[in-house]
Amino acid sequence: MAKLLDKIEIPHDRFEIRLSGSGGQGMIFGSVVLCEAVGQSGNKSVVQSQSYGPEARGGASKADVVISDSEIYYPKAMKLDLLLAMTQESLDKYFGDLKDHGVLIIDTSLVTDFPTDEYYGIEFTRLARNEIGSIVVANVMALGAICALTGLFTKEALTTAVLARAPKGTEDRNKKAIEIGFDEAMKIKKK
Amino acid sequence: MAKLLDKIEIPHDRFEIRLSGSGGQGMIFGSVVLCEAVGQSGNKSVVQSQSYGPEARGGASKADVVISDSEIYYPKAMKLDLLLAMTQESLDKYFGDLKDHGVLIIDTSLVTDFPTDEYYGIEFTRLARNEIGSIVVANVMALGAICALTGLFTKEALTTAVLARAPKGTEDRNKKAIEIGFDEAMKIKKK
Amino acid sequence: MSDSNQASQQQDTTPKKKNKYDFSETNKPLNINLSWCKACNICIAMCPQQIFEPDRDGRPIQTRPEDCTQCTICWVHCPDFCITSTVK
Amino acid sequence: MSDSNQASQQQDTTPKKKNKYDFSETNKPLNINLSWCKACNICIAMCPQQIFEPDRDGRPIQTRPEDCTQCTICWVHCPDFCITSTVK
Amino acid sequence: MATAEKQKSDVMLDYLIPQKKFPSVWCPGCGNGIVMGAFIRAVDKLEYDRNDIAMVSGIGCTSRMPVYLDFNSLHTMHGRALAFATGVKFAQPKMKVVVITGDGDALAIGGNHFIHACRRNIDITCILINNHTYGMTGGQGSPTTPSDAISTTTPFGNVEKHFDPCDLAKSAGASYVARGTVYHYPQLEKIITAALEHKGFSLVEVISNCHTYYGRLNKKGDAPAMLDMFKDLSVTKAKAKNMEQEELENKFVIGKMHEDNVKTEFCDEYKKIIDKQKG
Amino acid sequence: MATAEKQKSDVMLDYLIPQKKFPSVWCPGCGNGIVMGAFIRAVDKLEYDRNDIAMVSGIGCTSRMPVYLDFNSLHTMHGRALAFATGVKFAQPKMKVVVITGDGDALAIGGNHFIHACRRNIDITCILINNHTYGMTGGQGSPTTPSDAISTTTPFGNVEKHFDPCDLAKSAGASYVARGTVYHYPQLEKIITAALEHKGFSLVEVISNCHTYYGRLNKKGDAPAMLDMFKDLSVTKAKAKNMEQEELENKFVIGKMHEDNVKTEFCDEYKKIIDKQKG
Amino acid sequence: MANKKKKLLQGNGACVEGAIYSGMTFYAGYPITPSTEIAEGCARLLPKMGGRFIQMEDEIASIAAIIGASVTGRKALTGTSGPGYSLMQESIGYAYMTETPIVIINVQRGGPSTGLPTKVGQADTMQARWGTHGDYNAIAIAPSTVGECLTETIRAFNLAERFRTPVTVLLDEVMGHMREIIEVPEKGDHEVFNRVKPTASHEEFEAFEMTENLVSPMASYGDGYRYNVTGLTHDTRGFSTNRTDESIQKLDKLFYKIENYKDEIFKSRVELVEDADVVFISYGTVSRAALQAMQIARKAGAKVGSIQLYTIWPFDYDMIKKATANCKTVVVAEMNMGQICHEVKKVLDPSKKLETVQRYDGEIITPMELLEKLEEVL
Amino acid sequence: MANKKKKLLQGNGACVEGAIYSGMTFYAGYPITPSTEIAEGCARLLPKMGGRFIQMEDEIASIAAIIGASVTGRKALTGTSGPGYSLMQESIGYAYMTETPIVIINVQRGGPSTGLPTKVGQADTMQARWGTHGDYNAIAIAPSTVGECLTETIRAFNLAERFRTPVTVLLDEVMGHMREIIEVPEKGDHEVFNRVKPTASHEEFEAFEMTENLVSPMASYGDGYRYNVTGLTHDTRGFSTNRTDESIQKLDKLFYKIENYKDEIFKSRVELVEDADVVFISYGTVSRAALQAMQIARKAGAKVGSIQLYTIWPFDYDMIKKATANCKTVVVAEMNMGQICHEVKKVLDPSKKLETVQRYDGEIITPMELLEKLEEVL
Ligand SMILES: Cc1ncc(C[n+]2csc(CCOP(=O)(O)OP(=O)(O)O)c2C)c(N)n1
Ligand SMILES: Cc1ncc(C[n+]2csc(CCOP(=O)(O)OP(=O)(O)O)c2C)c(N)n1
Ligand code: SF4
Ligand code: SF4
Ligand code: SF4
Ligand code: SF4
Ligand code: SF4
Ligand code: SF4
Ligand SMILES: [Mg+2]
Ligand SMILES: [Mg+2]
Repeated sequence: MAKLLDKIEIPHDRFEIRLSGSGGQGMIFGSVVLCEAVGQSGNKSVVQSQSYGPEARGGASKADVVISDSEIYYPKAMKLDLLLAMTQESLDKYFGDLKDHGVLIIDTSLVTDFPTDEYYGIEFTRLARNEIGSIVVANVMALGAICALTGLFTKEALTTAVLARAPKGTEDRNKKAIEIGFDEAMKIKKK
Repeated sequence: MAKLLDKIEIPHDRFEIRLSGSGGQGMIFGSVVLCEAVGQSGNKSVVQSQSYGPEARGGASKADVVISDSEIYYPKAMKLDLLLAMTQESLDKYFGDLKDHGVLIIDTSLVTDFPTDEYYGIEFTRLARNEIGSIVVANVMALGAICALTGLFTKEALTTAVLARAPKGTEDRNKKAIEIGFDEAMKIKKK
Repeated sequence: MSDSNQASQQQDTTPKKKNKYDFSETNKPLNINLSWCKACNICIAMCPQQIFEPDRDGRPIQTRPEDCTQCTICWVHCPDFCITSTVK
Repeated sequence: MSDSNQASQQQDTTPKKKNKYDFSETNKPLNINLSWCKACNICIAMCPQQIFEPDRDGRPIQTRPEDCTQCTICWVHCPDFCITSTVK
Repeated sequence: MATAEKQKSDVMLDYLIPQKKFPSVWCPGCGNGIVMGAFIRAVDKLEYDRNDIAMVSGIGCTSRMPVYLDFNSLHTMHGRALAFATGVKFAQPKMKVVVITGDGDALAIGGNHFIHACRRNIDITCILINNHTYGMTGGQGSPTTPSDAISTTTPFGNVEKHFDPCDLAKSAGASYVARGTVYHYPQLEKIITAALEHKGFSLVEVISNCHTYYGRLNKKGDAPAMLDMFKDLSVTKAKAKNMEQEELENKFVIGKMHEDNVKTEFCDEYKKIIDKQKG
Repeated sequence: MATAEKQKSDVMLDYLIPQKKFPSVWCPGCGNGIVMGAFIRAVDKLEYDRNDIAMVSGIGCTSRMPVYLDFNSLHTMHGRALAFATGVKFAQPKMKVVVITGDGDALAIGGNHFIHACRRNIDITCILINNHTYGMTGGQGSPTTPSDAISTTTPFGNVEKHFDPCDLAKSAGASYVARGTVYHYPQLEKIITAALEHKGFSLVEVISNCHTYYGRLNKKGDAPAMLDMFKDLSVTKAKAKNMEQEELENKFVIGKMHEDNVKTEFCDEYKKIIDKQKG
Repeated sequence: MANKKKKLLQGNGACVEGAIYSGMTFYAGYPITPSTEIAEGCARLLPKMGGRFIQMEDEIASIAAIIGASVTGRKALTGTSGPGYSLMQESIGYAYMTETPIVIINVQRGGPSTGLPTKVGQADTMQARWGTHGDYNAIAIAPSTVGECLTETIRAFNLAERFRTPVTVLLDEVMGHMREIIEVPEKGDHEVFNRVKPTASHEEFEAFEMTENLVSPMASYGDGYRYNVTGLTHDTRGFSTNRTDESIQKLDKLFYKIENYKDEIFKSRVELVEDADVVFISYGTVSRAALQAMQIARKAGAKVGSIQLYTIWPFDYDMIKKATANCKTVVVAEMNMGQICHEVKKVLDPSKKLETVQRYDGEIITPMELLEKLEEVL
Repeated sequence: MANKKKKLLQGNGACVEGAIYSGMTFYAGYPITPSTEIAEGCARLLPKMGGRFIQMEDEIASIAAIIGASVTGRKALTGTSGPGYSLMQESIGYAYMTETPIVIINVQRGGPSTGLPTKVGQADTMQARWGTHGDYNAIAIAPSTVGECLTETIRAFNLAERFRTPVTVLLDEVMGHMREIIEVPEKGDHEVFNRVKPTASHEEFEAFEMTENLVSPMASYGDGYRYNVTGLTHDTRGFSTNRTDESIQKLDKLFYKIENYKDEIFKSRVELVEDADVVFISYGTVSRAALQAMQIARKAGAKVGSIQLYTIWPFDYDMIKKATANCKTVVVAEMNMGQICHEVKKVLDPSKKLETVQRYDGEIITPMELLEKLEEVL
């Protein structure tokens, strides 16, 4: 019974997300918030995992989230359904893990080389700096975009989840970031 | 092939000795000296072992010596060829390990109950106190007796071995103890 | 082991001579549990009144009981708790 | 990494104004290995002459080189050994 | 009994475990028994409920002590008594926790737990019997073996320096520190009593005799001779103040070395956190 | 170079291992780098042969230092650096053995080796970078974390007391003890130099910044702010003499704390035994 | 969050919740990656419920402290990783000998030695059985999801208290740091076993009584049962002994109190082995890859089954024998150079092929690697 | 004594002589019964030959010190017993990882925990293989006579230096304290292996070079090869790495440098197995009882053979398989509750009966017990 490998396919009920960027960009935070948003929006299973160690202190950073309606066996991503790349380095490193026609979201303010034409480009960092005055919320803005592009969770759930974890005093900034991210994504999604 | 146990016998080339007494009587020292005396007197294998631990600090004390012309397998006594018992307690405890017609040497100054008539009784402690003025040499005196009764080693070898290990200044006492032990044993041996 | 325990009643004797306690020869100042005694010689050496002498095995005998001042030295220094006072 | 290494020769200039060293604008008092710099801000904060200003990424730029007294403070406190003196 | 002025002589027997075989395994004349007596008489005077006393020890001749006594006794591993005791005390602060330990147990393998128990100022009384050697294993050098002394592992004389356990405890943070000897009995009982009454970490170092090994190897004589030696070599804290460092070289300074009744105690402080977080 | 009066600025580069990737793994502004600079400049001035320098460390951010330097470097296990170093030094006394360690490494898990190395007065220089926390594992409390300070394991404030490492070292037997900070550079290099030149066990405690954890959790600001704080909180030994205990509570007394040039050194003393026994 | 009964937790955090659910009120530990979040969680949560957290000076002190706490009647926990677990070995032996219930969570990283501190491994499996000197019988269990981190920690405490013995929970770095949304159990959802206390009078009380099930009721210090606890071989009263009969009795007690009740301890998840040609055997995180691979392979028409061990020690040889009876090939997958595969070998019918998939580079075994192995053996 | 070349020595003393014969000049240790005479012997003898003895503050410090000494080029030794061996486990892992040759003599007593400090046991056998965390390959050997204490200690040093790895010599209390008259070897009587030193230049030097036999030449501190030693997983230059390929390479090196040269390490004494119905398998002191029982049984007409293991780890499965090929029953005799018998089981043909004689009461197995077992199985 050879050629097993030719016949296999990854179960359709898994949705695999990777948030990737540099150490300071809050990818872990983003993934945790994403899990909580998904958790609120129904009865899905969610697993989050992250690269740990030296990488967590500066350098590249990634966090994986797997979402499913049924029991999640393997907890890490096998073939990504969605990749968020906030830097060129992370895009280069992880693009190969994205499945054909998977959702690719790129921070086009920091990336210049694109391995494909099939992506959603939003200038998260530039928008965060210019519209909100702080690049720290670029990650939350990206979550707004993911919300719009996938419908995995509602904007309300996302807002609740973000506000529950974000420091006091940053509520407005975060809310605004979600809105911008969501709206920018809706624009390009419609196209 | 049942009844193996009925057919077995302990190899004849083993000679098993146990020196037993109380903690302060120098049985370990005696056994070490005995080994060295045997070692000098030819090409025999010798193994010494002793009870260790709390017993070594007061209480009963024993040391076993196995002597053979060939390789000694089992290092402890299986069935004693010779038992030296310096106290009643040690006699009671170990007499059962002595083989039929094995050599039994008893310090008759300290023992009152005898499990058999077949023994060599010498008042080592009394002789040591009265003739030498120190009961400490009773063990060496017993070695003199063992020398005479077994011929496992020469009196000269014994003397050399004792003097090599005994503290300076005790040479004469020890020599005298060997002589007395040897002579007393010769007396009863002849009987 | 029984020789270690409870002995005579306390006697409100008035001091006689240099000693406020009175010990007749049958009423020794101390109970000594010889079955626990290891003949370490401490009590014998430390008693300021030199009450003790060693027996053949080195254990204390009260040879001069009448001089005991109940100073406690022997019993607090006995490492094997052999000595108790007969004075309550 | 090459920007960290050996630069101008030592020049036996006599002190001018308050500073005994003379740094023309092209001849900065310090070599700064920006590829090792982590933008910790220590040199910038500690320089008594306030020679530095941070660039966009927080790394030091020598904006007032002429005032450097070669006091050593910046280079001994740089935790990443980025700063070396051009004065030999 | 706590009111009786006179030293009761038979109080000991009440605290020995009936199931245990007496006399102890200790050598004739071993100072451990004297310290045990002082400890018991102190406990008895203080009228502690023995159900609430946990006596914790490590491994060594000294550490055998709890086994003979009618308390909650925890005979642990070599060097670890204070770590176990910290668990007992912190888990059940109502207990009176007493650690009995040797110089090897407390200061060699157990040195780290020693300084950390001091640092935390946890309410444990530690009685350290310093006989300047490892008695149980047969007379090896210990962290308190004097320089040049002979032991089975320093056959040519000890080249190491020794700790001053009291000094070490004080600088590590202990809030009561005292030293006694097995010769100076009334004082010994007094400082043990004071240590037990002290709130916080208390150390009583007791200079004791292992004539069997340390004494024999260094020609210090038998038990009575060693006790005599302790008498000769001891100097009270008060006297020592006026003596030169050199004069004090081989002396034992005895008495209370340090007391701090202001320092807060570990379990108390933690209790405050619980109260705040729970409430 | 040792003769050049002026501080050379590029001497460091000569001692960094070419094979290693720079900059270091340390956080931006971590004081470890400053101490490393002071150490290297001291070594360079003293003109030691680097083949004869063994640099030994445990585990922690601090303990990564040897890995960057061109010596014989031994990056050991958490807490054990001084025990390894003792082996290295005693086995090969011609080597200059330097231990670089953190407050957790030296004083928590490694506390016992610390006091015993002090006690033996073995000729090792120990540079202890005290950043008041476990940097590498993310900001837990350490034996030098001040009372009431926040760490990830003391989220409601630290209820424990902290060691004074210098005091502890001194009472354990170290013969040279000094304290510096990463702010006070020239002095830092000076005491490291003196420690290296000292025969016997020398300790240099360096107050340093872990702004990433200790600083952040306790709102002490970034690296420059913490260095500034060290300036404000430091008091020289001389000044401290005239200050009350309370005034000194949260201060860092800096300078040489203790020096004893008479005390014999462990390897030297053992050498005498060898000479006697061999001869 | 909306649904009150759910929580997003890391594996390490779930262990803390499980322990607290079990009634754990005492934690002593020393930080070490990747277990530190267990300590940090206890530091935060315990005082809120009157429990106590202490960071000790090292791992040896930590386990000593929890043994001390357990003797006073508390359920006590420590968490660590390889280097700390190695340091604890002497004390673990003391807990065996004194029959003191404690739970140790070992969040495994890459070894040996300092190894790969931030990466994953499963190479302390044999150590959990044989790490300390002397003879004893060990219990070690391994969860594979965050939810199981909670429930298996409860099980660990139940086993520790039921058998009066130390129990090791083997996590790994991935498991410890992974987050999942899990249900927070309410009182009554899970059984909690509390240690049996003595009813005898103080005079009659034997601390190490030979009961029918070989587990002696355990008195707490302060309860009025003054007794002796020692690491020396001891008799039923807790007094040290050198007697051969008593020594044998003690060691038999340690061994058979577990051996005789293995069935209470065993736990495994056996899936689709009846018709399987190939059966995976795995534990911990790897089991998730195995189940995944099985699911994928089944869809592709391959007959694959899976055995997941929740109880590692004592090892369930009979179950393995039974569950592999019909297959042709067994594939043991573990993140080490081969540990549990040797146990499987002891019992596997020689007619069957034993294959292994092993990783020891700090990364977890992927379903794809297992599928490749399937391709090879099918 | 008359014959200069003979000496009455304890097993512990013979180990000291063997170590010194091997060139050991550094001992660090902490006293523990029943190994203390090793330390005491070294304290006495080493300074006479310029060697160094240090009593450290504990066992952890002791093994750390000998690793430090070994790195400077000295052959270094420590001796201990169960509790100390457990404490050393973390550091033993460090020695594996850093490939530092050291020899540890574990004179086994009754365990677990403090157990029976003055009595005999063989229950640290599995620990010698699996005691520290992570993956590695272990060498452990066991003498059975005082003479072998000397020669096997030499072998231990040779293996340690040849394979750059820690080696454990497993004695037991009886062996350590027993005295026999043995020949004191002269120079040249036994081969002494000295570690291979590098010849490369400092620049080219790779401290953990992948050589053909996987053992890298070892530079001594002070030799001019300045290099980095770390317990982190590291590359061939000794720098820590997180890379999967380098991690695998390192662990494979640790494992296969021994695995591939097992034949150099194996040593056993196989007697009269060809025609034997029953074969004893044993090691250490017990082998002497087995040989005695075999001798007695043969005289009585029973066909009995004996396999004595001198090398315990790595375990010689092939030899066991071969040497038991003709027999009907195997009797594994050991002073524990069953450790090596499990290894035998892995390889024994299922058609043969596996029987055991086990003692764990602090006394040694006697020939009579073995003869009784023979009576039962013959
Ligand atoms: C881990 C460990 N190492 C070593 C020993 C052996 N050992 C038992 S007692 C002891 C020393 C005891 O010395 P000390 O604490 O001074 O007590 P003493 O016997 O002198 O009262 C040692 C080394 C042990 N039991 N456990
Ligand atoms: C046996 C062991 N326990 C715990 C750890 C985890 N650990 C690594 S570094 C460290 C603390 C480091 O603190 P410190 O020594 O102060 O160094 P810093 O990182 O602050 O420089 C700990 C607990 C370990 N590696 N090994
Ligand atoms: S009480 Fe005092 S006087 Fe009386 S016997 Fe004892 S020591 Fe002597
Ligand atoms: S002090 Fe006690 S043990 Fe010693 S001789 Fe006196 S009664 Fe006997
Ligand atoms: S040397 Fe002094 S003055 Fe010059 S830049 Fe540096 S800190 Fe400023
Ligand atoms: S001190 Fe060094 S690392 Fe920090 S900003 Fe200045 S140059 Fe950069
Ligand atoms: S060996 Fe020393 S410490 Fe131990 S009981 Fe004897 S005298 Fe006391
Ligand atoms: S965590 Fe703290 S100690 Fe570690 S490198 Fe960062 S600042 Fe330095
Ligand atoms: Mg002692
Ligand atoms: Mg620190």
